[in-house]
Amino acid sequence: MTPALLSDSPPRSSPLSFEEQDFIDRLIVQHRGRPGMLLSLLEAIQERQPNKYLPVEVLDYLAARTGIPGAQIYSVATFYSLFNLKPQGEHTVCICRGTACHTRGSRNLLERVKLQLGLKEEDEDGSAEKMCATTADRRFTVRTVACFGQCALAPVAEIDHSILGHVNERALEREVDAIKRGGQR
Amino acid sequence: MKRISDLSSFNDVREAGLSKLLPDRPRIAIGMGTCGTGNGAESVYHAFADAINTRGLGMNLARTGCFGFCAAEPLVNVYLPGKPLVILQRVQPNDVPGILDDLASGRMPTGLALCKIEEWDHITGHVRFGVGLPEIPHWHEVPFFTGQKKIVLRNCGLINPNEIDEYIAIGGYQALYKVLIDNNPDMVIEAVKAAKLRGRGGAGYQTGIKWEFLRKAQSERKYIICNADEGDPGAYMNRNEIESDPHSLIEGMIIGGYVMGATEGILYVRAEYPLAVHRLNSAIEQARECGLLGDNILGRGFRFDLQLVEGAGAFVCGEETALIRSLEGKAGRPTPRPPYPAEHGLYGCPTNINNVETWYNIAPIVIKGPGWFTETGSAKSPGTKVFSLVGKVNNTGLVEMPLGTPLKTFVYDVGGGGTHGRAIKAVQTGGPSGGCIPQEMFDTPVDYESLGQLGSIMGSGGMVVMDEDNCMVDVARYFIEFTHSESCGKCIPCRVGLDKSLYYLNRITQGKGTEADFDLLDDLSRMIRDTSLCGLGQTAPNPVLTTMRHFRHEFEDHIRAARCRAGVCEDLALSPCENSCPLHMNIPRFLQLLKEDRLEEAFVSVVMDNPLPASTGRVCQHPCDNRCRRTGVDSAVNMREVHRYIADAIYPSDRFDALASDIAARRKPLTGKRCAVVGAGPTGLACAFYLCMLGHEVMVYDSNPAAGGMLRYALPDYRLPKDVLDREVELIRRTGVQFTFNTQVPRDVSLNDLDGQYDAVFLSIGTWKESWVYLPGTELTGVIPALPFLEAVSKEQPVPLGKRVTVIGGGNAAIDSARTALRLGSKVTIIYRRERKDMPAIPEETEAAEAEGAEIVFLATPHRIVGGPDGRVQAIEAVRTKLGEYDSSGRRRPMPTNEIIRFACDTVILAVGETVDLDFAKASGLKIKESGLIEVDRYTLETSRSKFYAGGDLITGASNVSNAMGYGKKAARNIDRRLMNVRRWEEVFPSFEYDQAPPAHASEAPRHHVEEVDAAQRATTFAEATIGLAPVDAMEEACRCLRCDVRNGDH
Amino acid sequence: MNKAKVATVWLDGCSGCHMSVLDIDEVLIDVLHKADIVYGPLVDAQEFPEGVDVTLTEGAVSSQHDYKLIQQIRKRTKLLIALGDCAVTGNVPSMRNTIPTKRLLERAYVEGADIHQRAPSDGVPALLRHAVPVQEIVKVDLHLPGCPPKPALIAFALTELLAGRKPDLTNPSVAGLVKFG
Amino acid sequence: MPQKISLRIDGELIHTAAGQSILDAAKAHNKFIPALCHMKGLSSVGACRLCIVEVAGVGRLLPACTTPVQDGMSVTTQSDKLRRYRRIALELLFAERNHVCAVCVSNGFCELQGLAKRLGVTNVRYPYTYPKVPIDLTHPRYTADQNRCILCSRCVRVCAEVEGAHVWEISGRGVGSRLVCELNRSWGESTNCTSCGKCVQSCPTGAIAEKGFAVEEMSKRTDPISRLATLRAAGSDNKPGVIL
Repeated sequence: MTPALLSDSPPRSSPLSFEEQDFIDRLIVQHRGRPGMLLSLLEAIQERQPNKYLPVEVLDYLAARTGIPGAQIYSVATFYSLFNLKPQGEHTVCICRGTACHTRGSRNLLERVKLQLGLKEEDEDGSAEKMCATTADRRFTVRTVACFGQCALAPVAEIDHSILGHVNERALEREVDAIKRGGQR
Repeated sequence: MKRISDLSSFNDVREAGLSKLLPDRPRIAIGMGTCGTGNGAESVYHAFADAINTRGLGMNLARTGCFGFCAAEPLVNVYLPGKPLVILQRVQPNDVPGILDDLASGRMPTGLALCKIEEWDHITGHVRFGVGLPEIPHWHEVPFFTGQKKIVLRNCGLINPNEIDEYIAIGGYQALYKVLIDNNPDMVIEAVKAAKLRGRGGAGYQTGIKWEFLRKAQSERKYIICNADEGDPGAYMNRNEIESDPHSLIEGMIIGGYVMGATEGILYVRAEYPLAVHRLNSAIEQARECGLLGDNILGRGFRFDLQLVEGAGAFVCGEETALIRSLEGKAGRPTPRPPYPAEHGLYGCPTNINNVETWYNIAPIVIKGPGWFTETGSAKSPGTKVFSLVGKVNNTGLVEMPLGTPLKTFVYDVGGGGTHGRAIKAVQTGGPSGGCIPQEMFDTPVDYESLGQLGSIMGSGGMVVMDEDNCMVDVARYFIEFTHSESCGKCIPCRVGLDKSLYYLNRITQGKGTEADFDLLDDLSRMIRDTSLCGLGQTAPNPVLTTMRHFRHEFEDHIRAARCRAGVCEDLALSPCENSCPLHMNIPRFLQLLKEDRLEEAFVSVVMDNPLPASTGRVCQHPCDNRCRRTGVDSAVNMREVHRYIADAIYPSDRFDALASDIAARRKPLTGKRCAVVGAGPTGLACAFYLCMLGHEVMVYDSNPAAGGMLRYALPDYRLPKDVLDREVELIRRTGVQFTFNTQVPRDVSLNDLDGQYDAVFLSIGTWKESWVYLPGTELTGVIPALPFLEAVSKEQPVPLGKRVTVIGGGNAAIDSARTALRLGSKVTIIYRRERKDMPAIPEETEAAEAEGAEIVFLATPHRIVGGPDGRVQAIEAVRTKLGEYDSSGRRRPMPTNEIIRFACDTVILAVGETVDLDFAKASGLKIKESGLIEVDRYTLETSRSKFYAGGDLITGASNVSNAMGYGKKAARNIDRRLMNVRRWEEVFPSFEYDQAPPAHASEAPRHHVEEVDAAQRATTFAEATIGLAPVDAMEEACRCLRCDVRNGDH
Repeated sequence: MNKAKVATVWLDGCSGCHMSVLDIDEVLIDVLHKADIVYGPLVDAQEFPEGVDVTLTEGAVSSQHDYKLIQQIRKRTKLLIALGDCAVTGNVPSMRNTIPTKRLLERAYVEGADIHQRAPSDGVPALLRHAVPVQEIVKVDLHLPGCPPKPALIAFALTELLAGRKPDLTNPSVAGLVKFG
Repeated sequence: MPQKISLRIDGELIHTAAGQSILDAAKAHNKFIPALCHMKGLSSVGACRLCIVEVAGVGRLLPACTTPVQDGMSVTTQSDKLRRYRRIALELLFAERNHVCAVCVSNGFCELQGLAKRLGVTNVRYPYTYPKVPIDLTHPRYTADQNRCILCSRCVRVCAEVEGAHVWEISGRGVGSRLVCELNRSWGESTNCTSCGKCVQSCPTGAIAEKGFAVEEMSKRTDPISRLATLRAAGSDNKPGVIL
């Protein structure tokens, strides 16, 4: 019952560039028939997108080429918290809400950074219920994660893939200001 | 990398690995797990790399995994041929030159040494490093490692995870080779069954039986899966195992594949572990190159391959059927069992799933056999389990202990007790599916069954320590918030049940919860546990049910008194400092009023919240400092000293009379009710003040000639000058409170008389009786209890004090007695049976006593008082103690050694604690607790006899002045509520208009400390020992406040 | 034998339940033998009296007025019965709950109006954020679901109450009538 | 002929085919066990947890729809605890969405409403959530009003397993779960929908209904679909249904 090979139905006039279609086709051939195929495809496609999200045209094309029903792809894309259906900010500030971080006050960190970036809490519609808000100018996305596995450094925050351990509010504020003023991490 | 097909090629690779592990020259290995890198290990590595090649040193530099002691990271292993391996802790880049200098000259850098390892049992192999370096402790002598037994973590932090030959060097893949040679899968299954290995994912199902089931399943395609989803917040052992020793996992799975007849293995690793994914993929690649994966493994004709799939952020995918659906390209929603995965798993084929840690136990069982394995751990749960010990504990890290080790060993011995000396309240085990175990039950052995009986589970091994600053209702709410957001939404009990449970928990933490909410939540939690489809729903209510069972009083505080003692539930308090203050002073208000230079209004605000601001300003143990959020910036605001300054500024000034009459004018119209207060100590004065302001007629009785209780007759003048106390009593008198002195209840006035004359009676007698020490020689002259001594001094009565005084005890009474004796010209020694950090006295007072010449002897218990022929004290003998087991109060119990020490002295002051003199209460029918204290209703403070209330030390035992006054204030509120049957408490308090904007930038000034008169000079007089804040310092201290009472938008 | 005091009150409902009470026809006579109706739309009483035995409450609690009235009633009646789906589940009145009240009033009284385009304010109590069942505000002793609850069910409940028994709605004679909608 | 086994349901001895679920066996001997997400002919998912029963010797309560009968099994379908838990499950369903029976097209025909009546639910003790959920009227003949949806996934299964179009799926997670048509398209623009109406007949409540019916008029029949599905399953090489 493994999904079919590259389905032969001709892709409808898809708005994707040829280069994007080719990238996806090669991915499908590479992962075809292997366990975890859809997850790996979506992860690779999202990683390649500049704003780290899955445009609906890409999902449409993927459904057509793999024969997986569109409804199932949408169900998967909205079930897992890693996938985003809306463009994410250039910089991501991720606050760990794990138990150790919670007991060491990571909720105050979250409130502080939201205050600093002027964000109101918005849940993305349709996707997994998580706190994920992007600033209007799309420079920052503040999100939470259930646990980084860095509990010894609690409370932990991650800014653009680099982990900050034993963060207090002032240190976090300084890091975010540094990026705001354009200094790259 | 050479392909291994027989024993000789095996040994070639082993030799290559050994030469890397034990080279003929120094080798430095940096602990580079993700947490190591998070602690700066990356920059340490580069510092070493640059220094080595610029100085052209002949040393090997390598990366290694994590040895498990996260609190001491970055860890660096240093190996010198012939010497033991030494592990350095908290290495920073600027330590690198020093280390290299030592190594270059053949010396082992001992400066940062944590521990040494002379030889190491990798279980699949043995490595000898060398002997010597006596000054460095063995690894198992370091408290964090004592009692640990590393089976799963056998290689972590000792070998380079990126080099397969180092793994083979310590005996890696020997177990696989043995299994393939024996070619007897059933024997391996019997071994795993005999070892009674249980699943380390949390459920604890017998691994052997699971394997046998799959082996018997008939299908041409069978899968085995490693579940590395590890979604439990607070658990990271799987991450560390994979990052530090990926090959043990691979070897375990190849053996599993061979034994169960599976052709393909899948490693499902969560996306939040990028380094683990990277190292595992490269390890798989290296294993394939060596012929350990793919076709004809080790030349024995067995075909098996591994594939890694990254999860995508769904905690529920830790459940096996959800994981399988996720691999099939569907949303991770669990499916019913039966059919079990072993008969109908991935793509319908038989599938076996085991947690990461379970696979790590396979090679040791194969090499050493089931008998050896069952020697560790308990009968029903043999072997070890890795726990991630985190939260409010000093030594955080990964701890691998034999199953059945009691909880207190984890928390106190390995963990080193609570951080900042805070009292530990509970441990949460098993993550969101586990439960909270209270501190009194820390003797519970940690294994599947015992934790189950307490309503918790072992789960993945997360162990989060919580202290008095954690609110257990908030912990339950936190876990339900987590499982509610991770629920897959398929079945009703979990999807909607958790949503409603969260609603009730939110209401309770916002102070809106009712008893009905509590019952509905309890009933609903049981329904969710009993009817949910999968493990997530079935265990999600555990945190709620256990906190309700073990911490019910905290729920009741939130519901009946809208009170969160831990100060976490922000809606129940104006601010963290106000919440921690027993008198609930509106601290941000008087700081802001002072900041706006409105001293007189600040004074009124302070006095109305706390009628003895100057006294408490000097002697309170300031719990507010522990909760001030400014500690997140630099250090707490010195709130006590600021309200002392405000009171000291007004009391002697000419504004005092006007302000006193302003306050008296606020008194509510006379209600015609008469109240009696027995005991004019701080508790009684507080209750009298508020009852009077509420319009009742108040008469205070006291056996002493003046008001103040312990403040006057126990606290020496240098701590609290009598004129300051007189001013405060004067203000209270002016509001209308009447006093009857030299009248002892019940001798002069019986309780029945009070019952007849008054509408309500508040008992606040305090603890005046010295608890007696049963010690040979206490009958000698020269042995005096502390309180009578202090009382005599305060009443300027003659005191039979010798030249050499010994004080026994560690509380405030002991320190006050010692400093008083110093001032009377004696030489003083204090004997205390525990350590400095255990002393109940306020730390600043203890330090002041030492500065004034008092000598403190710790860890010594009085054994005998030696008397001379004239029956006078000549000396005292004490027994040295060492700290033994932790008792239920969370402190180590002092155990006597046989070493006796002798102090010559002519006076012994006993200050080991005060109790309540309760003969009269017993006579009058008041119910007494078995601890000898009066029993009262927790919320109304009413005793067993109607109209009679009690508060302060009388019901809590000796505590401190602000705590006692808090009870007086609370009693006044309840008495008024009962007498007038209407809520009017808030009307007594004035309201002030003041700036409600939090400071854009709170002043950068550091905390201002009170100036002390220099020790030599103050030790000779009873004049006040500390000088209050100067006006400009008080103002600046007020500006440091972050105004946590201001909320953006209404809450 | 002093007669029991029965009251009915009409919160945010359509009075269908009150009509259903009247539809119990001849049973009304037996009821009136044993009880006086002391408050409600059928009675000219301004203030809800003290010491009422049974109160039938129709309608959801959706305005400040409802909120204060139902709390007062709870203090002054021994038994409080939620009569009909609106009082029991919020029913039709609660259909506005997904819309913020400001937007609701704008849509109805500004966009939807031709003249006087402003939300009414004088003499009209402010809306609560949600129209909620009575049990969300006060303790309810008995629920009689149905839109409207069948007259036979009301009759059964009243006669049982006036006979001093707590109505057992699983009684076969009425069990079939106890349903939402 | 499937091998016969015997078991007790509420004390009564019953002989039935092995491999059957407890629910099917009970139904065949008209023993009432409440169920909402089960529909004959479709795969069983055990989502609504209403069909939980007590089985002697088993600590946990088991869902009757997915637990196969075993020889000598003793099943209890009615007990105080079961009644209490089933009632809570129904109340949670009512509280989760906006079930206003009085004005619902399925009033009188709804399986949720029917079960509530049969199990004596008189009120919902839990606070209502009042969520804002989509209503899709774009299909020419059918409506999808998620205020009435109980996420039983019968529509998803009938469309995927019987019709084979797999138009419907459940998106999101937890209380954020919503019924979704293909790539979150409106039903009218669906590319795979054959308008066969099986989902309409299979939906136990008024969530998916047919236009043109007023309040209290939308009666539905699931038997034809069940017969079709069982016939087709018997004819096909009984490949395992899509397990959701």
